[in-house]
Amino acid sequence: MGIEGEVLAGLKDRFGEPSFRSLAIVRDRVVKIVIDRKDLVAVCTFLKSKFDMAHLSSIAAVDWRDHFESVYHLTSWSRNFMVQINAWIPHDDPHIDSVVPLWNGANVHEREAYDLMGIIYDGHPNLTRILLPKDFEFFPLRKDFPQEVDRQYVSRRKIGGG
Amino acid sequence: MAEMWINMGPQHPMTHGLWNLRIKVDGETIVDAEPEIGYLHRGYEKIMEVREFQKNVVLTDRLCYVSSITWSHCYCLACEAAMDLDVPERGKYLRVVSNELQRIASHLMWLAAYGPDLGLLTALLWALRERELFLDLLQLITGARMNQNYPRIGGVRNDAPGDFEKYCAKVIGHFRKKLGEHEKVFEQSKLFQVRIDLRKLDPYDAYPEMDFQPAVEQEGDSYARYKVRVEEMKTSCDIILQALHKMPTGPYRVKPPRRIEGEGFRRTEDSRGEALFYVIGDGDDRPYRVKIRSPVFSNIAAAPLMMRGNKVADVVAIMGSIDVCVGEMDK
Amino acid sequence: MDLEVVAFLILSGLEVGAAVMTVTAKKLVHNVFWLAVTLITIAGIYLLFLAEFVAWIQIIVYAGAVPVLFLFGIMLTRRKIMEEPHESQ
Amino acid sequence: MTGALIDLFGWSYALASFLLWIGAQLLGLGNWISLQLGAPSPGPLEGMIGFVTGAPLTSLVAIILAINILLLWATAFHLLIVMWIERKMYSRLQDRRGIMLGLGSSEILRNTLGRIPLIGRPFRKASHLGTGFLQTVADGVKLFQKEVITPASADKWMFHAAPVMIAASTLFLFIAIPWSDGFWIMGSRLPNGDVVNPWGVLVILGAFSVAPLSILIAGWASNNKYTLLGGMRAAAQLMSYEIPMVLSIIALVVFAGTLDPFQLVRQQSAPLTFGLGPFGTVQIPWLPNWYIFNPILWIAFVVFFITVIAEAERIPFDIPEAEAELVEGWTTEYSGMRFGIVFGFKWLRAIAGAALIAILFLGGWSGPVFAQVWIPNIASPGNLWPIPILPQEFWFTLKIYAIFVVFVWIGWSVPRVRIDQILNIGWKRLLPLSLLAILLATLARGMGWF
Repeated sequence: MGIEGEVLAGLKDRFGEPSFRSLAIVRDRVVKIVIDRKDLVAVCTFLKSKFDMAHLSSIAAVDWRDHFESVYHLTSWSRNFMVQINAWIPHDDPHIDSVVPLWNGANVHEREAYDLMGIIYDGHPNLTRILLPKDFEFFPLRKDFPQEVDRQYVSRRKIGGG
Repeated sequence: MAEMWINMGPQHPMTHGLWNLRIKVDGETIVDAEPEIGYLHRGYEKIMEVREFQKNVVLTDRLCYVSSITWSHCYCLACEAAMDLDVPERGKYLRVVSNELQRIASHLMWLAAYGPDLGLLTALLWALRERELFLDLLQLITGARMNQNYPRIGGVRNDAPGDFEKYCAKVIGHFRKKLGEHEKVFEQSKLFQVRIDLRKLDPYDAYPEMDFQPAVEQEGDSYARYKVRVEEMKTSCDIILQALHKMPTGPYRVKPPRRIEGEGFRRTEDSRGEALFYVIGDGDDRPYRVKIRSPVFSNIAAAPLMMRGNKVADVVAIMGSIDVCVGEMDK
Repeated sequence: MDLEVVAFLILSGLEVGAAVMTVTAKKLVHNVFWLAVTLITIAGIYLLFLAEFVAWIQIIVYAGAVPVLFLFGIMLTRRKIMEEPHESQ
Repeated sequence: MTGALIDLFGWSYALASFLLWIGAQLLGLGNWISLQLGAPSPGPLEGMIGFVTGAPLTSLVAIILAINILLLWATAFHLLIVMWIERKMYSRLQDRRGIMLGLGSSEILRNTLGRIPLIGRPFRKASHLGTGFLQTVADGVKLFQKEVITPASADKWMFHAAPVMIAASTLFLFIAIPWSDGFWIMGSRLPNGDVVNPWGVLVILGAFSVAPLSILIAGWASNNKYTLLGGMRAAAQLMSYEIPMVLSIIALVVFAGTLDPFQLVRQQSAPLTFGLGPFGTVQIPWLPNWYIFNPILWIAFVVFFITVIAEAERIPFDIPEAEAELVEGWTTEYSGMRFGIVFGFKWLRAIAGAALIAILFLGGWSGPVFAQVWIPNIASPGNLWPIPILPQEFWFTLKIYAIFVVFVWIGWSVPRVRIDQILNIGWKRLLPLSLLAILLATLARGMGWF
């Protein structure tokens, strides 16, 4: 059993099978788990203490129209493996707990996700817009944000294709 | 003297682009710092959602104009991970070669910019002089000196010319001599960073077959970062020569599927740190969501930590050693 | 009238004026500037008395160093040294 | 010791008498006309003519002319050459050619002056392979044309007074610096032909010491955070480097026993001689008695050289205007010719520093004389005057340029030093070194060694 199986077994042991939406091995040394938002901090704390996940590579927010996902890519340098955590967030209540207390590096990534996708990270020390102007009102990466390029692109393809 | 805030940017020689570092000084000592970014935000992740997978390579090239190939390479790897696509061996080797050439060119550009930061304008011209040779090599293999648009999902755009190895060996032999001169003219001050080489830890492409030692320094101050970059240039020279030596024959590209159902991510060792692309496809020929993780974006967040307690004159040395590229930072 | 007397009158007039300005000027740097003018004119008066060495030492030590030391001392201790432009927000 | 090419006061006196003679001729013409018109003799302008050609006015005009000639020589001539040397020199260090524009580069000149036969030759060849010498002149002309912008929140009076103070103190340096035995303003000629200026070095130091105040005023008056920080840095740096500078000169003065630049140079133009106390003296006839060769005073030389670089704010010590962090330091807000003054006069201070180094340690204007020609003196016609083939001014200029080249060489091959490191070097290294030099010089003087 490699490190991937060890991680999966450890997670199942600690939290029980039903609290995960899915558990999978993506490829060598990469594990993907899907959880609900309420379990996020507990799972992260467990992974950090048990498997020495010292590094948070990135936080990506995805809009799946019916729900949001906040995707965390965690790395353990000492054990040399990665975990991808997809945390589900309901669309009408985009709140999730912040992981800044665990990883300081999450600070800017959570601000970026808030800035572009509008997910509110509870407990973040300074959750303000980082890339867009302070007075911007929308969250551009959401699927319901209209994209002007979209129209141009379609029309150009139609003209080109006849 | 009273404490005061000083704007270093958005138009300032230190910034190397368009961002603002506000520092709070007490006399000459920095009490606090606060980076303000986003001046160059172009909405990359949104734009990429409406372009086909293959066409996005052009965009990812423009993420950072001094290290284009490494970025499009990372994007192609992520797409391939999502497609479960295997790249032919020769394609992998060509990617390694172009990647390392680009890394050297990028590091030389950094060295060129770092010299004037420290008051050494001579280093600028010396580093640019050497960079020219590597740009020539890149031009030889890709046809362009900037924004090369070279990696493709499923391989690379074109094969290397026949006598490429000869030119590479010549340039690298010359460069190794000159690098010694550059090392003589540099020196500077303190702070921290841990260096981990993804080419070893999470190998991609033909890197597993290469024999090299990643450049690592224990201290983690500006001088250590300078030494890491210089060591990396030497390592890259070794890797290029090895890859050209071991390069197999055969096809260099396969045709990828147009549509992706599923998701994938890959990290690579960019010139500036850990680059990560996370690509999701929903079965369309365009990505449903692309997430770009820029190393500079993460490093710049550590600016307040690195600044506190240092002198105003250290700001340039510290921020310069991070090698800020605003294009990839603001996406 | 003797040329030396004219020079002495001009210098001493300047000196007294500058000394008054030193005391009355509102801004710190103005005070120091006038102080330097006072000290330099005193050096000029020394020159008139043919005390060249004292004159040049006066310029090196008093005109060159002392005002700057005053300025440093006060700048490093006072809370507000420059007019802040109107904050836009 | 060689002879001087220029007898500045003699030349100025001849020039002044010529100019005043022209004036007197005009006055005499007017007097003649009015006499013809029936004015009573001896004529209304007779007294005026006498006053114009009298000795006091001629001397006054001669002095004013002499000062102007010397300042023009220092600023217009040497400033341009030194700037050109620096630009060419660092360009070579950077593996490029630097400024290349020549007379042939200008299409307008080619089409106008180039058309003239014979004299149009240098303009005719369309080429960018000139020497680029006139580039600095062009930059100066550009600065003249630019608008002088005063920041709205600046202290206007002080903002404009500061460049004047800088310019005045820098030009005052050149009043005190002699260029040869004949080319000087401050000094007096003894009956035996020697020139003396007992406090010359002290005057130069005094002029150097006024700079920090004016720089601090400039930085403060611009009301900008960059300039304020730059001004504070500059003042701190100049203040703390002035002390080792003065102390190292004191070591030299203790040893040489004089503050007179002429006397210093006269002492240094003898053959190299070491006194060995009770063991007599050693003479090396083929070396001049420069103080840099002295076993003790070279410590003072090293300290003095470094402090001069710092006083001129040249690159290893150019933190006051560190362009990467403080944009342009205390000169940020200046524009147009105000900037030209504060920028160009920094070069002038470097020249003055190099001249001081040459006078104090490198034998000043003394040098080998190879041959002499005898020509009539312009100031006193009829007297034949020995003019050396390589006059004193040549040697002095050569030394200044050589020292300046070393400045450029150091400046463009090392990065700049941080402000606290600069102050550490000044207070913890140079100050003890200069004190050591004083101690050793005093001991050596007392014991009769060296």
